[in-house]
Amino acid sequence: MTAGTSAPNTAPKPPGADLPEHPDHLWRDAEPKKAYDVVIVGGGGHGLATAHYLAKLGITNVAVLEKGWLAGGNMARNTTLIRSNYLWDESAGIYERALELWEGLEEDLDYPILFSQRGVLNLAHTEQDVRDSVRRVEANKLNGIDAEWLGPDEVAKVCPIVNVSSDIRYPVQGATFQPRAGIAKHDYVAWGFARRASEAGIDIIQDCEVTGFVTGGSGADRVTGVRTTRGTIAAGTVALCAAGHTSTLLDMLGVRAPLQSHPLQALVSELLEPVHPTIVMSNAVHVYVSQAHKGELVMGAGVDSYNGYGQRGAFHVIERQMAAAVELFPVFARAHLLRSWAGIVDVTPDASPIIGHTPYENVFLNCGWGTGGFKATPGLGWAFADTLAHGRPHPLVAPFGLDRFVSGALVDEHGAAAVAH
Amino acid sequence: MSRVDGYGRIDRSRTVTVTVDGTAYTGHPGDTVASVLLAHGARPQNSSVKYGRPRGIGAAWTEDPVGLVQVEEPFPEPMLLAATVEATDGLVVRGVAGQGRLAEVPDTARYDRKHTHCDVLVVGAGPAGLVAARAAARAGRSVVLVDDRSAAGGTLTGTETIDGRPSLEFVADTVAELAALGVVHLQRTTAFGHYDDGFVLALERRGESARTRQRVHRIRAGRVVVAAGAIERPIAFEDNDRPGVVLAASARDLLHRHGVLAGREVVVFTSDDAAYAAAADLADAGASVRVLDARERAPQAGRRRCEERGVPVETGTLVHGTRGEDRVTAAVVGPDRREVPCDLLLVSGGWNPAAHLASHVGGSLVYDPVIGAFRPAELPPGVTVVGAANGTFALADVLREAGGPEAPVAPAQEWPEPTLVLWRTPGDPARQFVDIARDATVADVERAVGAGMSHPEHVKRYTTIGTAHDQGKTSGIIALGIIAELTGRPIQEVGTTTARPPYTPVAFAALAGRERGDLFDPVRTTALHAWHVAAGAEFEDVGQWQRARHYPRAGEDMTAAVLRECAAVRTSVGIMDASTLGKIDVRGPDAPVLLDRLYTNLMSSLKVGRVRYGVMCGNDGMVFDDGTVLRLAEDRYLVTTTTGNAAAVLDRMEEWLQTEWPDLRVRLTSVTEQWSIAAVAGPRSRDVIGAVFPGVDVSAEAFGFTTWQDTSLDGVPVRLARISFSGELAFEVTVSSPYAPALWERLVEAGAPYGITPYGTETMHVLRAEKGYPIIGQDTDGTVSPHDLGMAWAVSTKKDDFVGKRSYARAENRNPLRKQLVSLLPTDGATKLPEGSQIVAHCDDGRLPPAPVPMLGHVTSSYHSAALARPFALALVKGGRERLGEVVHVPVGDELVAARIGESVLVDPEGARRDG
Amino acid sequence: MADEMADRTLTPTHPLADRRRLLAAVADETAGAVRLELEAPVAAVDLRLDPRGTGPAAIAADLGAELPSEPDTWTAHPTGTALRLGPDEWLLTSTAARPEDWEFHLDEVAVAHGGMAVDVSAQRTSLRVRGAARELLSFGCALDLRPAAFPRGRCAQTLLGQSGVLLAAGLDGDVDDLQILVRPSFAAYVADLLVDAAAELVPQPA
Amino acid sequence: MQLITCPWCGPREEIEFSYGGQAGVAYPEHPASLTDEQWAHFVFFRDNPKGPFAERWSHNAGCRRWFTAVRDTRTYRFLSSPTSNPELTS
Repeated sequence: MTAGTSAPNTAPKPPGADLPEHPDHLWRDAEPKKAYDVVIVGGGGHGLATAHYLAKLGITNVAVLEKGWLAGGNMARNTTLIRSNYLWDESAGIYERALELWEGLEEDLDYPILFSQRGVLNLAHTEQDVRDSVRRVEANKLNGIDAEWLGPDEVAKVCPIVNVSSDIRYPVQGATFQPRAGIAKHDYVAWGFARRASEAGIDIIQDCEVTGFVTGGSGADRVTGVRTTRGTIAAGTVALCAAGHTSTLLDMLGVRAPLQSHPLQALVSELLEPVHPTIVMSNAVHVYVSQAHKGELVMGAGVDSYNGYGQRGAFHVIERQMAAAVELFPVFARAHLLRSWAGIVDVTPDASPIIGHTPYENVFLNCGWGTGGFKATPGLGWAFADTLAHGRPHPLVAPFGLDRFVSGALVDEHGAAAVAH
Repeated sequence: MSRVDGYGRIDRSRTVTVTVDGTAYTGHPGDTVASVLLAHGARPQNSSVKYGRPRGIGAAWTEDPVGLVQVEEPFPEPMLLAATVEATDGLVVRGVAGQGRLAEVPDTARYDRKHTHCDVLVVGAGPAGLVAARAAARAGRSVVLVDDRSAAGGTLTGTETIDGRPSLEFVADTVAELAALGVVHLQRTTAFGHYDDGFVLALERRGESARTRQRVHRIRAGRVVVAAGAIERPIAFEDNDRPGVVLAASARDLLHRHGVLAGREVVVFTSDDAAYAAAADLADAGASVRVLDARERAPQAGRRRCEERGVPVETGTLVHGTRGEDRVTAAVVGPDRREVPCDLLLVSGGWNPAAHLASHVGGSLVYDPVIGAFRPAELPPGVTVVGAANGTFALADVLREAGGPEAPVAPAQEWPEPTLVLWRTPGDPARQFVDIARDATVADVERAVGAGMSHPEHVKRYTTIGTAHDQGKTSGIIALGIIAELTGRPIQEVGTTTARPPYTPVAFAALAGRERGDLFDPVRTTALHAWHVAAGAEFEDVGQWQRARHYPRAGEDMTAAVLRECAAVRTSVGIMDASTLGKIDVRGPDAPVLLDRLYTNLMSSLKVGRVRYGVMCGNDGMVFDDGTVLRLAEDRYLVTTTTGNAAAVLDRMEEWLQTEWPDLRVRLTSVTEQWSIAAVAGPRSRDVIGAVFPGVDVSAEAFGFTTWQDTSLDGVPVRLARISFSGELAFEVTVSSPYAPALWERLVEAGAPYGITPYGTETMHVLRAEKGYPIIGQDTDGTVSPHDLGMAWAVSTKKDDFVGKRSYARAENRNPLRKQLVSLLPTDGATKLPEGSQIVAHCDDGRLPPAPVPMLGHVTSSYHSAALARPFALALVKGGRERLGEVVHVPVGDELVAARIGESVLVDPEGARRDG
Repeated sequence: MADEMADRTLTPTHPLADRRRLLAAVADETAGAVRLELEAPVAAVDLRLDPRGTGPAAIAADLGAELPSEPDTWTAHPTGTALRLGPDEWLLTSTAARPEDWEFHLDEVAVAHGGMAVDVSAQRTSLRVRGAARELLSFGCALDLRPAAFPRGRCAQTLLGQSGVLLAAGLDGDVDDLQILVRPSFAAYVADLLVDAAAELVPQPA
Repeated sequence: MQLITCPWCGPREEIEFSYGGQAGVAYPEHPASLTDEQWAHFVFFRDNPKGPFAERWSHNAGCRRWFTAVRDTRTYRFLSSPTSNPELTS
């Protein structure tokens, strides 16, 4: 760019502080048409990924409706961790499929999404942490997912700044390590999907909030259209990808789902020279931190206890996160909290998503990802597109149906899933 | 040297030496690193993040988008603004190229938190804040006043008059009055976050030599008055990032606070009146100054002041760019692009109210085209914004707005000229910097908009404008203005980006406060802890508790110690501290009803004097906790819980009682720490108890299994209960906690003849596992029902209902392939299966099939057994009880270890040993 | 209580015995600004009564002093104090009775009125902070402890750092002081927290 | 961090309270007579409104009493003065 070339005394750039250029065109801001084969409610990562993979299936008469600015919800607010080292087969299935897709996504989208596989450490601090960790590692291996159990010394080798000394409150007893885990630049991912979908002719419609649904006939079990702030849009199939706002949509349909929306806070530091080579998560000492491409430390704090749609949380949650960070990473003491924010996560009773049928035969649900939504983005988009195309849950998402709460066949990631995010 | 005599609030009698990029500079107390550098005509050697262009000092306070330094001494701290770092002797800093550096060693400085409550918190000690605080204090309110600069006064320089006196005299008098009125007045204290109900976080910088380096004040105020002033707005033109381009008011601030003249040959480019004061003051201080006013008409007063000082004023004149290498040497002016030599180019495009603290709590902003900035609109209850932060800029108006009935007066500004809202001047957009900190130009904004982005959040993310250390304090509004221009929409429609805490960066350690090291999380210990320590115990964390895990003797590792302790319990007698078990006194006529509803088994039928093991489930039917229940009287039970769940069980019981069954006449009291428990276990435990309590008939006949008796020792009440978690003859001895150490000593003394052996949790775990007793949380994970644990016997069929019962009728609970607790014996008789190992079907070829490999379950507990003289494990296995005798495989490292599934009870299945 | 103790050779141990010296040192370090003292254990019961019933009057008659009727307040009775913990809950202490007798006696009275008393003598241990007590606690307690907001006679269950505590204001009356009742297992943490915070009250060398 | 008004102890910091979710979800009279679906709705399904929400809170670090209050989930502001269990207040 000209300022660079024409700039006087151009000095060497600091490592990583610079980011790749974006394409000159991203997406078309479309006006809503009268009707679409598929209307996707929610222009976040999941909605856009679903649109992209629908296009790959040749389904392009599709609208993605976003009530605000594209990917401005949790997609813009998450901490971009990507991993697949989940305990249960059902979870491992969808997250591992997602990770495979992440590994080829830069090419698929022809977009520099800065996917960086730097590995994730899930620290264990108690005897029970160790048991749970070994259990998860062994399950991952048998599911073909890269995973290893590391002792404290090996943890220090992978991430030298972790305090593995035995004199801290909850000494590090070891960690699980998934080398293929990583991070990506969330906005770029969303824009990459949006650009592809837009290129394929899919309409991306911003500032278009859904205000209701049109159901066909009397007490019919079909939805024929979507009422929005920009008019009513006829829909062949409706896909709900509204994350924290899903309950609001379901209330319009008179459908209940076991969802609770909570604030989830995150924060970043200023730009720092590379100091943290991987991603570290700890349950007992609640820490979750990576160092992003520009050099900022990115941290996820805990979920605030109460329901909230305010996109802000309580400060004591941040303070506790800082205390934990300094406890585990003494060198962070004088890093600075630069900005904090919050998203709205939709949490389910078993900490697993809800995907699949609703009582309306042509309305499909995708929600309840809690803190796990970003990492699943391509996998969910791929499987959900297939679900919409065939009118039945793809095998990878089938275990996550709403009916599991009736049968009791939960996929309970509480006990064994490492710390959220 | 650009120090000017007679100016500045610095102590010229003393000097300090700061080293910047290897060069030592002298300054004075009261200086900042920025003022010291400018006093020497120097700048930090830093270059821009993307293009590596030189960067100087752009402003005198936190709004500076450039001027970053890395502190190296006394302790490394990344990314601070030279303008905000006070010059202290021995300070060593260097310029930064985009990224800061963290120390490699831990920070030993102290940080803390302090809670303060007040009626009124005033943020900002400028004219608005001072008079607002004074008014509140005079009205008898308790007031806290915080200000982020080193001294009160805000933008007041002393050239103004208030109540007919020089403004700084007014400031001094007011500060003194506030002190007299008992106002808590904190300088060097930045209110950085505002949360609900008047909760404001403020960081006090107490200095490197202070005992506590920084303190976070957690202030709870009845009313929050935001008087944080305004931030001067630059104007984008070509090469406006060049060192020597400075905000006009900042140059004035440097002169009056630090006695520094930032340049000798000064061009002031403005579209607003305020810059005329800077022009006049700098001229008075000896600079040759020229004013270029973008507006067609200059303000009369300002023009007069300039004429008096021989400062030429050109109106309708725009700066298009700059010339120079490492610093500006000329301004490029007008369409004919003539060059006006200068070593300092001051810019003023008007002012942006600093109402961030109001936005933190959801206060809305409205764009005001007259000032070309957003000002507060709807405010949450309890929040007031006054003065420049509210878009009120003229001193006289500010005082009136903030001061109430007793507001002081200042002369009104004569004939002001409206601000000309000007985001940029004509020129090459690729050289016009919007966010100098991020090297983002007007061209970048154009590209973003061209790429289809219309929302400011998109443009921000596309260009990274506003994401740097200054969070776009000066660049945000310009970006919005240019987006509006490019998209042809009014700014209000384009929208703004939300201000979020913190207002300025805050060190992690400051937020951690006192929660570091030993105080990070409480360590809970029992009354017997000192004894365990003296006995050389190794401890394990169980929740916040530290429990003795085992007592290794010289040369013993844990395995050896645990085998010895297990053998002692099985062959003679051992003693364990079980005090951490949760204990709840359940009292009242309806106590039996409550317990029948909460436990899966029947508690109402339990006879006084007896003990029963009980299981508690959630509504989902999954095991939540377990423990023993003693019936103390018809209307009284003592319930014990697992150590980790003590609080959760009481909470859940209270929740049921208070919110579902308030009609029940029952009350719950936690007595976890009231009573300490020593478990004496082993065939010789009867001898030990008999010796210590000669008055008690401890024979199996008189003192049967699962019964309890009250007795006393030297007049101290003691409760004995025959409960066994090891399968051996065992007694639990309960005493009021202060007496536990003495009682424990008696028991150990009495056990000496039998070699009584203290044992820890690890040994306890082995002993119970040999008996197939599960540990909740280890052998269960929230997905396990009592039936899965083989505890159908503990699930009453007599009761109509109890918490969780209904869930057992669900499809999944009838699934024959549910995981069930069984034992697992490695067929080699030697391998101790790692806890957590997964279990797969028997592989004839002894090799794993390719992934994904179906899993049958996992190992929940695994130990070496002294009694069995072999390793064994407990496991949850799909359809486990249908597979007894089957051989399965467990991957251990690269090996597949064969193991046989068996009944979960491995030692004394007929229970013959419990009576000794 | 002394005679009662006489026949006991089983000697009690104070939960903060090993912090005694540490706490005592604070007075000197802060040049007398604040003093931290361990208090001798007393008999204490958790009393539950229907506040609208006849129980409170009966207990009051027995104690010879009214129970506190206001939330979060305490009153004195001849041998100890009564702290109101909740709508139907009081903590009654006595320096005269043995814990087991204190429970037995009050329970007898309470049961007759549909209430109950449970011995919690060892469930809490007590620290007394004298002098700049309110400022010292402000380093770890979010409660408004200014005299106007938390005058003598007030008590409150709240958090001090990360530990639950029961605070009571001015039990002695003469000097300004706060009593901190805390679970024994958290007592060492609270003691360490206060000692650490007390460093903030150490006069700074000029 | 906001202040929550405990009906007994008055306004206290948010951290002193634990959240109990939707208020007024009664334990079924006869769970055995419910269908699996009805039971699932009682166990797992709760309202999740964007706006006023009647919730249960417990003043855990204080008097340990449960109470209900209406709060706006968008602003987090409490709309009603909390009401405690009549059985338990004087």
